[in-house]
Amino acid sequence: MILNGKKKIWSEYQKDIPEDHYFYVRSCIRQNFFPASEKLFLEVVRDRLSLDFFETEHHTTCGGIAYHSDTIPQETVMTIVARQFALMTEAGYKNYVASCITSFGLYTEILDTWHHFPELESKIRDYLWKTTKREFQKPEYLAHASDVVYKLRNKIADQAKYKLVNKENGEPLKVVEHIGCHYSKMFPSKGVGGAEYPYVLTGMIEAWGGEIVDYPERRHCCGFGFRQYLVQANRGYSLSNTHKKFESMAPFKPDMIITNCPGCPYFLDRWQYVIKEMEGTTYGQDGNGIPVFTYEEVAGLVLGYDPWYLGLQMHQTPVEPLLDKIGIRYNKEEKYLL
Amino acid sequence: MNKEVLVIGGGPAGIECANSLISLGYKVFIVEKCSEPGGHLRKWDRLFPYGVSASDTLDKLLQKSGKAIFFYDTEVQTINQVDEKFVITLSDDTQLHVSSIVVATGFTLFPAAKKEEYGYGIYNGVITNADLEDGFKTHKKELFKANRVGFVHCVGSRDEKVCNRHCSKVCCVTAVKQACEYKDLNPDAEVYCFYMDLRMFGRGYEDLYLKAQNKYGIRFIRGRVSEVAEDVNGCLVVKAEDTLTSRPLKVTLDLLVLMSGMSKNDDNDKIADMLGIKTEEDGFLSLPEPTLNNCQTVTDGVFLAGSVTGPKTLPETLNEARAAALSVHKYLSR
Amino acid sequence: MRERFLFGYDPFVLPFTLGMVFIVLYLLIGSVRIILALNKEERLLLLRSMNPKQLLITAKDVFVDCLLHIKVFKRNILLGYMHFSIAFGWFMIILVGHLEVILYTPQRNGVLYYPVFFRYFVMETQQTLRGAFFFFLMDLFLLMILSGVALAIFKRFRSMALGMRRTTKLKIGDRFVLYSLWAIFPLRLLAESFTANISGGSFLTKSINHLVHGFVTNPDNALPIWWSYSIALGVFLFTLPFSRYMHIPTEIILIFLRNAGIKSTSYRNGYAESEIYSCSRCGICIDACPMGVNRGDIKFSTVYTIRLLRRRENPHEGAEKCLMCNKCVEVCPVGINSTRLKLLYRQSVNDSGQHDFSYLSLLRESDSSGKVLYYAGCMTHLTPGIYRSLFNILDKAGVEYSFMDKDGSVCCGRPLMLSGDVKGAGELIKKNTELIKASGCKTLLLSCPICYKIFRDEYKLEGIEVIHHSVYINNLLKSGKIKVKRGTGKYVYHDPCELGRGAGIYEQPRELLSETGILMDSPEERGESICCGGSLGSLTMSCDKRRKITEHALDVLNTNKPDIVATACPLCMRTFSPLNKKSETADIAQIISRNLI
Amino acid sequence: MKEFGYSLSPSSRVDLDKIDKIKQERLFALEPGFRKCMACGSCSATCSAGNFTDVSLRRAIAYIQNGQDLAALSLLKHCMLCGKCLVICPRGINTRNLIMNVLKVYGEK
Repeated sequence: MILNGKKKIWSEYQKDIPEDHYFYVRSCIRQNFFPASEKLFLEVVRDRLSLDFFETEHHTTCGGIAYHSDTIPQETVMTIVARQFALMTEAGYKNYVASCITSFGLYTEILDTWHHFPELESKIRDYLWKTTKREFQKPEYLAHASDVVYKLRNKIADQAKYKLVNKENGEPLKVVEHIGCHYSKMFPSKGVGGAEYPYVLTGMIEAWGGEIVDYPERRHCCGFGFRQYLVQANRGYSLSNTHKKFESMAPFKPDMIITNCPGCPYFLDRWQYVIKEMEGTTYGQDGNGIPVFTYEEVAGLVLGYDPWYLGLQMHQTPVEPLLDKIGIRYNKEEKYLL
Repeated sequence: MNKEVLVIGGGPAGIECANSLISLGYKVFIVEKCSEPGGHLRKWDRLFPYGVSASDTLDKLLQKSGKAIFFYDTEVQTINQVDEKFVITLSDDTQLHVSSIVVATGFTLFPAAKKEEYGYGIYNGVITNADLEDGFKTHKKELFKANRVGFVHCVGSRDEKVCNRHCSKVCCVTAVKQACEYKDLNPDAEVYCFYMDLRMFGRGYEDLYLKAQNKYGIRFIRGRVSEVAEDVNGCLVVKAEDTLTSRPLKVTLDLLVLMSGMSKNDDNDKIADMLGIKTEEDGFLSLPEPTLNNCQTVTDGVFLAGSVTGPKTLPETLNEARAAALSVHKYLSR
Repeated sequence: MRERFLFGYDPFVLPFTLGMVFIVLYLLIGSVRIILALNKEERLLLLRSMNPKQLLITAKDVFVDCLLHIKVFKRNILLGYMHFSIAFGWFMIILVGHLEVILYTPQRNGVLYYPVFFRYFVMETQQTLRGAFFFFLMDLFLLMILSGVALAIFKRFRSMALGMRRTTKLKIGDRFVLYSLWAIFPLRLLAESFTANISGGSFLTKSINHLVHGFVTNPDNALPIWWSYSIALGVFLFTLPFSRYMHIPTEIILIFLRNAGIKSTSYRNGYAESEIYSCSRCGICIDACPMGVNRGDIKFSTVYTIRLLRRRENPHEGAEKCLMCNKCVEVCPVGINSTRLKLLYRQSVNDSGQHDFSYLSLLRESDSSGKVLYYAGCMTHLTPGIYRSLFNILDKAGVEYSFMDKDGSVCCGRPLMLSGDVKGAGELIKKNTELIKASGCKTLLLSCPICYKIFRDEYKLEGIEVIHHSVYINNLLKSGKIKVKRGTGKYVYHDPCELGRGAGIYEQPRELLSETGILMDSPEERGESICCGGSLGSLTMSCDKRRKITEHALDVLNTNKPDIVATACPLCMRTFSPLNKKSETADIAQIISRNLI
Repeated sequence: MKEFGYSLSPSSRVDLDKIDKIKQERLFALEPGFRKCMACGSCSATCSAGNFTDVSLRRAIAYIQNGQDLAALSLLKHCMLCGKCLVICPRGINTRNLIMNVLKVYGEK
């Protein structure tokens, strides 16, 4: 691996991410899977870093799950998105930040489609007006929440209580990053670091003391794949994808996985248990599996939040061995008390 | 009308054009942006399909060009047309007055790093055809120790995503040639060629392909490589589809050679602009009569030769260079 | 004539006598072994053949084949004479020798060595001028043999003169026997000459005796030469079983078994063994073998394959490479069916049983009651010109026909059969038989000799006439149903292996061609036609080598500069047409169709 | 094991790292034409058995090169050895010998 080559590519895919004044939209499934992550994000940017991130209870799903499951037409999803933009416009914001990768990908796709087919955009404006009597401005800047955390990574590092290093030997933890298909695979220029060697999570890990390991199936889907997971008959495919990734990363002996997407941490985490049951294989060096985190959770950990406050008890793969490795203090008894 | 002609580009096309012009009694200036003549040919070791030495070929071309006046490390700065003459200013401020101009600026080798998924410049084992050729030429022994080698055809060719929809024409046979040469140097190596179509259009090419299959046992896999990664041992994990069986395919290799194609010369737009001629969508210079006359432009007295108008083999380029010289002669003898 | 010695014995007879005892025992044991390896039916056949009539036929065959060598004569007179002179001459010497013993020394009748060394043991008396007739005969036959031996020696150096471009390469053992054989007769001549002044002699022996009288008359000089003669015979007899000359006695056994109607059922034992040992390695099959154009492949010609079989070595390469064109069988003076041996070998290794032809059950027959059913077969589908021409002829003749495999065919099974897969071929045969029988046709018309061969030999299509188009068209022409214009086109007819040697159809295609143009000769035709090189018989021969064979066959066919090389096989045509640069290649059906009036 | 109602689906991916090269070399020695295939498909197009069933020498060769022996065998077992492909093959591969030897080399139990 030639690091300079990667750096060269990273330098070609940099975004001018604004630091402040965002309209924040949540993810449908993260609110259920990892509710603490979004809460923490807002807490960190608002309280720790004193930034302006607005959110409203009026926003809805972006329609992405339905869209990718082929159950609603393009115009419908575009009108839903147009309504979100209208909420942003009404709130007086110009920067739009999505917590969900699929939403981010969908917004990017819709904005690009409108760019190439302006008549479609006017049609959607018309639909939105007819249905909700709302009007909207397109966001001046569209970000994914990880872009913001990437932008703020050094500020977070400045306030960090822990580093991603093994307290026993001082060696950086080996971290596997999983970027989520919809982040930059569709529009490489919209992701930090591009699509082939994305930098958004790598940048965070580097800033917080860890070391990223690259592995052959890094680019591979986590296994969610919408139709693959949602339909039970296809669920084996979902599982197989995850299995493939773990088989590929196992020789690199990673300490943890950091993820970018709502579905990925869920599948990378839960499927480890299913693979153990089906195949008898447990990944990870200590036989406890490889713990999987959202980037917000990792940020929270280095900032010194209580692991149970971060919702890590919601994970299937136990996180305690890793916490011990870093030296994060926690109270065993309180795990399920919160 | 003086008998002075400017040839832009000191590669095979420019040299051979100059040779022909000299023998027709013209005085020729060659402007070359590098410090040596020969263009890409200088960097090559052997030529397909017969394995002729590239440096011998270049030497033979240069033998006849003694009377040409070379300007090295020099580019054309401005061109002004005064009556029927061209006044040229070079980057070293030299001024030339010529009656005709031949553009023989050739092509730019596709920068393989642009195909990020192949990891050129990122993975140690990924090199380009030019790197391998350099290895052949300079006997880089460590390059020939790899026991599992892959050749990826069409890197930067037939690929709209990198703005090259065209076929670079010579890469297929170059890959086959290099694969055979590699096997000569390391007979134990398993060699794979990943191709989309094998365009063995020239005399002797198909024979070379057959030899590659039959004698060297090179495995040809029909499918474009999708992505490359490094495994824990630093070997390359290469993925493609074997389109002949409609199955995804994976192979672990030690060395991967990317067959970088011929892109338009980066200077084409600038030169076209100076000469009042156009480029096509593919970036190569346009030909008003692409079938009847491969050298002609819309500007009187300006002619084209070689891969400045699209990917070409060396013999084609040389023929075109001679044809351009004749066109100049015809133009100046009118 | 009276005996010179009281006991009629001298130690020098021992080498011969022992050799003779050895060889007789060897032959006896060998014959018993062969007979034991026969199955019940075959033994029954053998037993049944032991009737006077059958024995007479066999005796005649033995006389014609083993002594007169008529087949070799047919190939080349000098070569025939060489074989004939040695075999027949030797036989006569033995016969006359016995007659002498019976007539002059009846008390020695039955003594093994006596007839052989008769001249040593007797002396001429005043009364025995009678013997002069036999002396003359003996010298005459000896001379005959010697001329044969001289030819044989000459052949070793200049085989071409005897019509053989190539002869068999000999191994050391063979040379040993060969030289002892060559030595026998000159030694006999010398021995008899040395004692000719005592025992008497004729024009040859007497003359030599006179010529070197001083040396010869010393009896001390005579004995060593008789010893040498006996030793030469002994060496010959002892080494015979280990040499190619074993064919001399074995061929008689072979003729017996063959005349009994026995065929080989294994490539190595029983009847096959008698065939293998009957091979004289004369090498006639080497020149006949089309593979010979590729020098490296001479080693695969039949003679060497049989030699491997005889040595109990693996004949794999030759057996698999052989084109099965059957020309070697056609020319073999001994009549060894080597193609069958190779086929039996293939059956032993290639009957994989891995095939799955269950899909055939999907095929349904068409109703062709009372019509001619045409089966193109796989190969004719590659040469649509042939069947379209044939249909044109049938239409013109008003023949009602239906096209059985219009939408693709079930293979006839012959290629599988040739590969050795009898079971697989059987399945195809079964399916085709069903389809043909159910169609209700009366005639099955075929364009491909490969198909024709198997339909004729292996299919059981009672009541249905199986006919190749060359014969069918000829019949149409003869019965006046079609007419052709007579042109001046010059044709050479190439006999396809399966149609000519395989099915014996030589004349009808020639008759047909003669009706419409000038039929020219080819240097090698009819039974000696050269395989086109496309044969499906060969399993392993590469395309390059096949091409060489094709080119050679075409060179031969084009010798007399014909306009058209005519053939009657789609595969021959496919093979020839791309490589025939000197004339056109056409199927007989195409030629007739073109010339219909 | 717990019953999940689904399971890992087998990968359709060809892994060239895991193919039996020794058998391939044996096949190559028995029929050197094996490597000459340029996948034109003439053999499959002309195949007599191909009229009725799934058989393709072209695909079988590719399967063998990819280590999918069983797939190759299941295609070739329908072959009637009629020889049309031998006549038609533009690369002069001895197709019948190849088919017979594939069945032999890969069909061995």
